[in-house]
Amino acid sequence: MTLVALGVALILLAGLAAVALAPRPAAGETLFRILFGAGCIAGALPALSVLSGATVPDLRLVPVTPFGPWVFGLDALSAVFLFTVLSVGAACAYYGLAYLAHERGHRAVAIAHLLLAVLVAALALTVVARAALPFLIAWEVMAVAAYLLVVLEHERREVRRAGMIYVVATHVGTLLLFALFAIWAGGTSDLSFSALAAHAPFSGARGGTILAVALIAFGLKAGAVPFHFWLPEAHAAAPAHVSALMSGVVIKMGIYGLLRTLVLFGAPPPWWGWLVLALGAVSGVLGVVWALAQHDIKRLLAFHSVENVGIILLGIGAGALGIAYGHPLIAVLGFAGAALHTLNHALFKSLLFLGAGSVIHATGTREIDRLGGLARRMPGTAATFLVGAAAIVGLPPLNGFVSEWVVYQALLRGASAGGVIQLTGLAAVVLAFIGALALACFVKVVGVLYLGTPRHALSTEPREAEPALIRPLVALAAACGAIGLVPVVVVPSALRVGSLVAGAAAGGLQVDAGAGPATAFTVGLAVSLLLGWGAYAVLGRGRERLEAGTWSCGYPTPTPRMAYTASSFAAPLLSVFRSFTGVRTHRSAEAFSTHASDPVLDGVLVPAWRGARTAATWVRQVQRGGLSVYLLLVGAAVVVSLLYLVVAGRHP
Amino acid sequence: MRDAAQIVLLLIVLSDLAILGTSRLSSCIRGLAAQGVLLGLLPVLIAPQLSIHAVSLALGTMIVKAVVLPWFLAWAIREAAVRREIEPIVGFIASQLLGALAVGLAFAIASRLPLPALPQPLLVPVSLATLMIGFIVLTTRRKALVQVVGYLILENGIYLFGLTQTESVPFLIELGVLLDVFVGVFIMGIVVFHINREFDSLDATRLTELTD
Amino acid sequence: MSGSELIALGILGVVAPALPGIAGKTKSLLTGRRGPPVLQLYADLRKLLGKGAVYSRTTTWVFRAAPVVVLVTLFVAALLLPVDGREAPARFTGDLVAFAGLLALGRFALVLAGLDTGSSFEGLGASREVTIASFAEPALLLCFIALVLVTGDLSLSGMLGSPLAAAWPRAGASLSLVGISLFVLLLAENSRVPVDDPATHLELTMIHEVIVLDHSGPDLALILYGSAFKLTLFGVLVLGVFVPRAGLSTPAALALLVAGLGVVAVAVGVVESAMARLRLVRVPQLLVGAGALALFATILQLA
Amino acid sequence: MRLLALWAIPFATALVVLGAPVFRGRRVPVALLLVVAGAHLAVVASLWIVPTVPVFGGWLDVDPLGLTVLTITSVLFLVTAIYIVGHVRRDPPRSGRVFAGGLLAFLAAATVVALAHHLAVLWVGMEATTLAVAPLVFLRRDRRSLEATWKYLVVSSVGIALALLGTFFLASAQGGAGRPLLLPDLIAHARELHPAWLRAAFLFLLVGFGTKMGLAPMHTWKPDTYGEAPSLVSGLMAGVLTTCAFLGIARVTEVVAAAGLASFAQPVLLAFGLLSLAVAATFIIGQGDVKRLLAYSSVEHMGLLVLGLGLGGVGAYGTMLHLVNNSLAKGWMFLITGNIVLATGSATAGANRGLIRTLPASATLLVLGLFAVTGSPPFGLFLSEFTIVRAAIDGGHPWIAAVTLAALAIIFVGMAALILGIVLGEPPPAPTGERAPGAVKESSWLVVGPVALAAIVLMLGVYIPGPLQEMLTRAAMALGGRGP
Repeated sequence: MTLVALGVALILLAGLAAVALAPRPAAGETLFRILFGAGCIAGALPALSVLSGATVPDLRLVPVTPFGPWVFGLDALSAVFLFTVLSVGAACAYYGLAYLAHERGHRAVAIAHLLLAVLVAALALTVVARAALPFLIAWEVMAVAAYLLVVLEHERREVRRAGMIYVVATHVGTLLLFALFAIWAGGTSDLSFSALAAHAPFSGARGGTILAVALIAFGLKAGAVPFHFWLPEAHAAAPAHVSALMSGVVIKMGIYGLLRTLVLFGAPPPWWGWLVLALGAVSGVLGVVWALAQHDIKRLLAFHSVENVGIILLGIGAGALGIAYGHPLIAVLGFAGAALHTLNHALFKSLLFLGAGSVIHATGTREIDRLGGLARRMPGTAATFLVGAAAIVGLPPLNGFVSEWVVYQALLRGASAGGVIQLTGLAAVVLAFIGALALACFVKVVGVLYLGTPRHALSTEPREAEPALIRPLVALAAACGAIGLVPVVVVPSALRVGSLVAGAAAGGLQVDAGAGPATAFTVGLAVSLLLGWGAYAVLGRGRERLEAGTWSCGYPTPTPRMAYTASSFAAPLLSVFRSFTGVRTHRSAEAFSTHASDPVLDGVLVPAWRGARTAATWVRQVQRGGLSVYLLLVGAAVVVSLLYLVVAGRHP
Repeated sequence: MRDAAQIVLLLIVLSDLAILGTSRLSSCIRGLAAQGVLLGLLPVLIAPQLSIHAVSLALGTMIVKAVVLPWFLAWAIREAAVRREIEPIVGFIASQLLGALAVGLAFAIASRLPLPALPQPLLVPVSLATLMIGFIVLTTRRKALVQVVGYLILENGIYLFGLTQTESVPFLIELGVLLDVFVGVFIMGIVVFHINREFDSLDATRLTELTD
Repeated sequence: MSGSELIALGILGVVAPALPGIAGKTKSLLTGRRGPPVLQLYADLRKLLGKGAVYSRTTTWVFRAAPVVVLVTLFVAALLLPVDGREAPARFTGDLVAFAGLLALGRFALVLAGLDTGSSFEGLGASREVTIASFAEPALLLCFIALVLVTGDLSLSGMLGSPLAAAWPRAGASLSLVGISLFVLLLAENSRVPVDDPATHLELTMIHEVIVLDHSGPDLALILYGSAFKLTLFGVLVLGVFVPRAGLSTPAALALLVAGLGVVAVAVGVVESAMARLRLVRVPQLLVGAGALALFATILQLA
Repeated sequence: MRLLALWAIPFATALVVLGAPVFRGRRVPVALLLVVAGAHLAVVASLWIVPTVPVFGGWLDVDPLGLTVLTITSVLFLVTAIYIVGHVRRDPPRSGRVFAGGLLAFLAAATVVALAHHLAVLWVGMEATTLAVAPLVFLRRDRRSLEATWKYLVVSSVGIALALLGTFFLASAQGGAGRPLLLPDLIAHARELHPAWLRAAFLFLLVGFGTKMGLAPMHTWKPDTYGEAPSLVSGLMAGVLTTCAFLGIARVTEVVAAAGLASFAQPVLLAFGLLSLAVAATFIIGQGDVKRLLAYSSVEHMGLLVLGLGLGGVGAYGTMLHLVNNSLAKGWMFLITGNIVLATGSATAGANRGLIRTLPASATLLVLGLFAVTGSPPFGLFLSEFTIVRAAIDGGHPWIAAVTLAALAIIFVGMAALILGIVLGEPPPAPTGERAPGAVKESSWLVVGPVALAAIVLMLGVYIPGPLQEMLTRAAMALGGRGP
């Protein structure tokens, strides 16, 4: 635990160093790099040891505020999230240094680095906090730091709007957390998690309320449909490395919250499991469908975060149902899958966002329909992005496949178990659907961004990103590959997390998800792919190979404008879903385009807010400055209280 | 002495109604002064026996409520050189009816109140009536100056109620209360004066710039 | 892995190119034409392997890698199937997910290769391919779930191996439904009529063919062989459901395998001669229908 | 002795300043202000360490409630005095002696209120605070400030008059029980008080002092006054005046609680609290002027105070904690707003944009303040608001908790929309001849005070010093509640 504390301290120190040495950026950023890296390592080591089965003692601070001691602890659940935070956080921080470097002139870049350090530190503290107050504090600091990073480019109107939506959403979430802890703790004065856990199990509506509030509050943070409305806005508005961190890690705090709630709460009722499962299915499908409709690369990636949160929720839902219906195996597998997919998604989603950042950096546009053929210009970025895409689609032998495979196991075991829980089989089908759609979407992204020819002439000739921007990508891609290659190493840790969350229900049950043979499979696949490629190269040697233009079926040579655009690519799929996703298509003589509007934000929230404003302005007639009105209001107060006096006098 | 006190109290109610009815600033202020005198008499009249406390209180009240404040307000009118008519939001007849209603209400309420043994049974109803009439004047008159008068009448009503507690409220504090009232009205007067300078009228209903 | 499995895989590899031929021949005969010889594909492959290749200037390594990836994924997928009807060379819990994942990986590579050429025709084909796949994959999983429910086993070897044979008596209805929907998926995944017409010559109507327009020489050979092999794999799936061979002796099982594959190919040919190609917008409905069959099979097994 | 000095020194100084001819004109005796403020704080600090004896036959005394209010007053006044040093350099007031005299008189009056244990004395002090502030509101002498002053004077005079009536009711409730209107005796003999009169007294004191506090629906003067008064005066009003007014309500609540009539008081307090929250939420939406915005936010926080009082239990502790936090936060925000007004001439959304570029320090403090005032962790208000919400749920009023949280959410939206709107973005292009954006110099005098307040508020969110904790707990118990 002390190591973690040291790590957090070092990270904060790094941020301060960057600001302190702002006049001499080079020195400051070097120091930042060193301290930040050291901090992440210091924090990640205990996390890894805990994941491999070790235990570390809690850290208790003497109560300095009301409501019990401040406790910090590191169990398997915290550990997996802490590791996620620090590994991805480091990658994003390093990328950010290079990414913001060219803005040094006209922006307080050092402040941005400080904020990022604060954000990472707050994230780390959020997952190790073991009492309501430190948790809430870390939670809010995280949210506010993230907000300030989102509005880094606040000259742009849409950035301010996105920031506003985000900050409101997250503040509402915080208020709901107030309610959550208040309901949970009742009148007791000790709000440390261990004390909260002691309240469970709950009788009557209280437990249900707690779980419902938790689902909304943490769902808001996680961006599950219908609480996703803030997410694409904010993630698109932020600078690349911030988007990566938010999409990869920050929203995962909602997942952490849900899992932690389950740990403390014990067995949830079935309806909650089904609700989470349903939310997961809806988020997964709608997330990817909306993503298909996007042309802004960052918005597209953001919607894929909604999709992946959906997959994670499928795992959590299966786990909750496993507990509720007394199938410990399903519970452990579900939670394990959720935890593992959280880590994996953090890795490949940040990889994709950073890659997108490099592309935007190089081309100056986020419109994928304008781009193309970047694989020749930016081979490194393209290759790493391709790995990320394959991973997020869940293709073997990459990490996305491993976690989805565990989730599938939970769902399929549910299907093959007896009773109502068999309906989880349908969730497995939904998961397959999500996977296939995600494949379609990322084929579109990779194909349109990196392959083929540019759709439009770009103002500047795109050049490969500098090494400092590529190194983080390579590291993340390597991580994706490693986890995908050796499930036998990571799955047991995930299962440890799973049985922790399943808690008493698991009852020390030893789960074997078959990671060993699976490893044989993944490694075998990787090896045979390499062998195949090698054989192909060897046999291909010495053959004559000609270069020519693309065969265009007899039509004159294809112009860039003729190349298939993302909109056209996604059109057939969208035509199936248009009915219920708010996707509109515009056909004009020479161009075809689709436009997606968010049903929740544009359909519900914004109109509601407008209505509230009109109502308020109407009520404001009172404050028109008439002194008599003011006085009459005072008089009215007197009269009413006198009436109350009479009434209360009657019935003392 | 009791009936004397009763007469005084009734006179106070009359002065209230008179102020409600008058249409001229000057007579309105005269009514106020008269009320001040009557208020000054009361402590002596209701006191069980003539005490320094009662007398000095009477003197203080007279000085402040019957002399200084009316004089000050009159001065303000002269300085402001405004039209001497009161422009009511609610007409005179109507406001007098309101006043009558208030008196009735006051007696009704007072009759229900669990009153301790009082030197003067009329004290409470009259004070309530005065209070309400003061409030009426405050809310139904346009001229800032008349609003000050209304505030003073309201204050008088409370003062009347205070007389039920003379033995429990030390003289020092009575004095403090009087001083506060005095300073309050003084500041109000200054503000009224400036209002008139700024807006060339005492019409407080013009003060509606500050809105949402 | 035992000998029989290896032999079975070998047989699979050898007979694969014959299946499209058989299907085509059946179609021709039923429509009163002579049609190309059954073994035509072998000849084509030999010819193509002997040639050099032409590459578009816009293509990258993605384009070259695609054929290899396609073929390798299919081979590995074959390792997961109990081709001889008993036991797959490789099995693990939930390997059915891996099977689907491998098909997806192959598709990913192929479609990207198509987009790599930058031709709008191949983009069009790619778009159609992924659209159809988005509906085929859930249907496939539904079939697998039905089999899981029937056999209570989470690995392909179990689902298509000995437990299945035991299950026929009590779950015949479900199994036949699953078999039918698997056959529909076979048609869809291998772009046969009514989803796609392998014999068409109008690029605008193609799906699979148009994606590989720019592949030539050995690359094209690999791709053609790959698609034939994929057809064979699905044939094995269908066979596995309809003709459980767990109890039989190795030679009998293998004989049945070959014969069965032939039958499947003929069936494909019959369908192609009997039906016309569906409009593209109808294809998802066809696949949803297949899924519905499997779902029905699943429901029969619930509780 | 110290109790005498506490209010006598500022009072005497005020008289001197008002009387002395040297202070005619615009010169402000800042040194004098600083010295008095410092001395006042020093004496107050000594009260924390060394207890004292009541004076004037128990009229003035120190108890946890009073000491809390007194400390808030003293700290806020000192910070304001420091701020004034920088402020008068940029924008000297019309009349230096009215300015300084008014401030000092206000300090004296507030001190009397905080110390008063005789309810009539309390009333006198309260009225004095009202009057002492009036000239300060009126300082600019233009139409708008005139209107503001007039409304403020009339409405709060009426309110305070009602409070006087309530005080007399209390006296008649007391009859002969104990020394008249002396708090200790009232509490000691609470059970002998006439319940009907006590109820009436409570209601009239609540409405009367509630008017000064700015509880809805008696809040109407607040936005107009805070909007027009100089920011630092608004800060003192929102920070100190309201606190004093609340003390008045707290005093009578003590008596009522001691008399076992809490069940009578609770619904009224809850009603006023919820109404204030609702009104604040309604009027904050789409508000375009930071000062009016803060005024409504003040209404909200007053609502929270009486809400906690009404909920009782741990809510009373929450109220005491919130009393401290709210005053400091309000002072902080109003002083920062003052900086903005100094720089751009107004604090409206129309006149301001991109302050983060032109006034980095103030803008940063403003944004932090936004989160502090809306009760975000780790600022102190988070702790107190969280406590009040807990009290609501613990007391079996889940709906009150729900309404409160909803109001807080709406209020956050309104405040964030305005404050973030003026802080972010590109500064408007400077009209020719004026200083270009970014040229505005932020004097450290103008920033150090708010920073100090911010630091305290932040500290109170993560660390409550032992003595303060004990003091607040005892105060909460006096109000019929309990510690956390």
